[in-house]
Amino acid sequence: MSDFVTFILAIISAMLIDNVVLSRFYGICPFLGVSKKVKSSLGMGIAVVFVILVATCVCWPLYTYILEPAGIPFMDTVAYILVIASLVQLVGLFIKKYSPSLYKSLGIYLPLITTNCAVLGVVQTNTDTGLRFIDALANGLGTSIGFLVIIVVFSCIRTRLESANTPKAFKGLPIALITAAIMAIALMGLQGLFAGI
Amino acid sequence: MANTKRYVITAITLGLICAASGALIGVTNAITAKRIDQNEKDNIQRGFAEIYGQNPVVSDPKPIEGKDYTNQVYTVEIEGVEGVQYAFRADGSNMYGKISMLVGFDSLNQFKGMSIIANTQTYASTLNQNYIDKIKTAENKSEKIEDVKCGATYGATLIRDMIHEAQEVAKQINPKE
Amino acid sequence: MTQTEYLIVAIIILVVLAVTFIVSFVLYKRTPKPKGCEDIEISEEKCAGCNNESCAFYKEKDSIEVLKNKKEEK
Amino acid sequence: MKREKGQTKKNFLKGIIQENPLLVSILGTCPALATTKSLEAAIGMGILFTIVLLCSNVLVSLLRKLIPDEIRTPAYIVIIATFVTMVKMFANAFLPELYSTLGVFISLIVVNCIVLGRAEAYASKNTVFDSFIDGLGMGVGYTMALCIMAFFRELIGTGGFTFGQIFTFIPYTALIIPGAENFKISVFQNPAGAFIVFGLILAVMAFYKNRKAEMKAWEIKQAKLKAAEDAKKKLEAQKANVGGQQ
Repeated sequence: MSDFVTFILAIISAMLIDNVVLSRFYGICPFLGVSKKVKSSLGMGIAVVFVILVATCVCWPLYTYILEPAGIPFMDTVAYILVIASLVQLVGLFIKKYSPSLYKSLGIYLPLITTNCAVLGVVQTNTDTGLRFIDALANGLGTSIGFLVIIVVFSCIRTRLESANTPKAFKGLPIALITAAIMAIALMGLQGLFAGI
Repeated sequence: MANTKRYVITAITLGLICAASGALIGVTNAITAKRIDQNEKDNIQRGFAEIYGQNPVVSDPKPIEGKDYTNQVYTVEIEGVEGVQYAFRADGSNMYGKISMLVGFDSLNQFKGMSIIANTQTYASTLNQNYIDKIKTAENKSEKIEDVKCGATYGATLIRDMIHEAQEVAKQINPKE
Repeated sequence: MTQTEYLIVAIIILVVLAVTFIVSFVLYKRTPKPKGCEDIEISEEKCAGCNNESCAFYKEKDSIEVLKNKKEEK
Repeated sequence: MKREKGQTKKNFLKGIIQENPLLVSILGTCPALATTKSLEAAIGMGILFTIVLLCSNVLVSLLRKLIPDEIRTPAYIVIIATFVTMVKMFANAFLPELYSTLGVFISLIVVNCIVLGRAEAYASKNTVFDSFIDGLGMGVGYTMALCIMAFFRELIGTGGFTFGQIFTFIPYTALIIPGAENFKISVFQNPAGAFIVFGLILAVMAFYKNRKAEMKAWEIKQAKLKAAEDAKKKLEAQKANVGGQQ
């Protein structure tokens, strides 16, 4: 099978079958916290896609070509969190200075991305599981797009849940979590999608 | 002037914090490194016991070069069994993660068993349930190895390829015919 | 390169990363907000439901409470 | 400074009940959903988390006068990352089963909102002892919340509990309710089950909170009614009095 096909398959499986939020549990905090309005969830999702992609491109070479030959692979978590945090600050700085319109829509979510498990989780698993660079990139791309899709879909459902007639105790987060469970069950049905290939 | 002093103090504090973190991590590494190595060795020993039944006498590994997956060879001797048996260490990775395993053969180069040392595949549990466990419990193991359709096909294919390669290497090292 | 040289390079890179982070953090904080965005942090709908104390805007959460109370009074 | 009596106890209990990080503030949800497949893994995660939280709280409050306000967050992140790396290495060396079960979630303690949040909101302003107690309370509260979730997930998902698989120093024991294996619902071991259990726990908490509020409102209403009745009686009595006089 050509590399291109595996790349696409890896993206799809990271995006849907093994969804970052619903089966790997990264980034639940923003998934629950920032999904009340479709617009804000879209902003958060796009910011996460960008940061994950760049962080993958920086962290993988950093680990493979520098930390590992130097004999200090255990410094990975420290290095990654420094990379991610400075990346977030630099992007924020750039947006704040040159693009007020972007700042208006993304500005509030940028500082939250540092403490978003999805970014560190993806970068860490990329090197923990010994992926090649192209696979790491596919994993990052698939994961982040999966996050974007799920958080937008979820926020659409949540806006409708607001007006739905739910029991009083379930109002707000509990019913949202049950909804997420049903979504997770739906995605479980996709497991083994590529079993025949 | 007061500003400069403040900056210097800030820089020194931060430098100290970084140095202290580095030192702490270094010390922890010195304490734990030996133990982690020992854990790894125990793991491999356990793997051999799993393949060959009782606790076998295993030689130190010798490196193998020029192969895709297979990278180390062990000679295994068991009390009461004639002939030298060979076992191989193989590491491979695909787009879902990496697999390290031991592949064991008996003295006639027949596939004896395998033991997974590390499996970081995303679908590790599916792979374990539907492929590895089936091989371990099957009567005719080599037939089960070929049956890779299990819901985690990529991982299963990787394991199959690793076993095939190890088989070839075993035939080269221990020619019987 | 020998391992020691690699180690030195790695440490230098780590220090550079730390410095980048700190400098960019301070710069981000010092850059004034662009025009028209002065009050984006204190919006009720965006932050409600998130109790993240480590969020850079958390300190301004109190002002959300103030806003809410004012609305209720009206 | 004089301390109020019972303040330490209050400080400790606050993290467990009133401000429980997982169940009340809804923070640190990622490991809460991912590591609660079995009770043992949940306890292990809780212990590692508590260690990191305690160490970072103590160190941050020790350094609170040295670290300038402006660069607080970067310094805290470096401190927390250091402790997480140390805990990770110790876990790898001495509890390898726990290390491989939790996997990447040990590293993810770095970005856990609770640790950074407590450092920012509490430890940077309070004494070392107070921060220690606060960290202990929060850690224990988080561990307890994890255990509650894992209790239901393992009980319903497998029909009982197994110990000794992760903490290998205790003997392997499987406490399976006889006959329960025919009635186990394995979806509770899957990701979906985690969401369901967490949602139901939150719903139960909201139910009790609502009921408490309703009871309070009812009491107030009763008190008001009673007051109104009293006033009415008084008025009638006055009227009667006035009538009698006439």
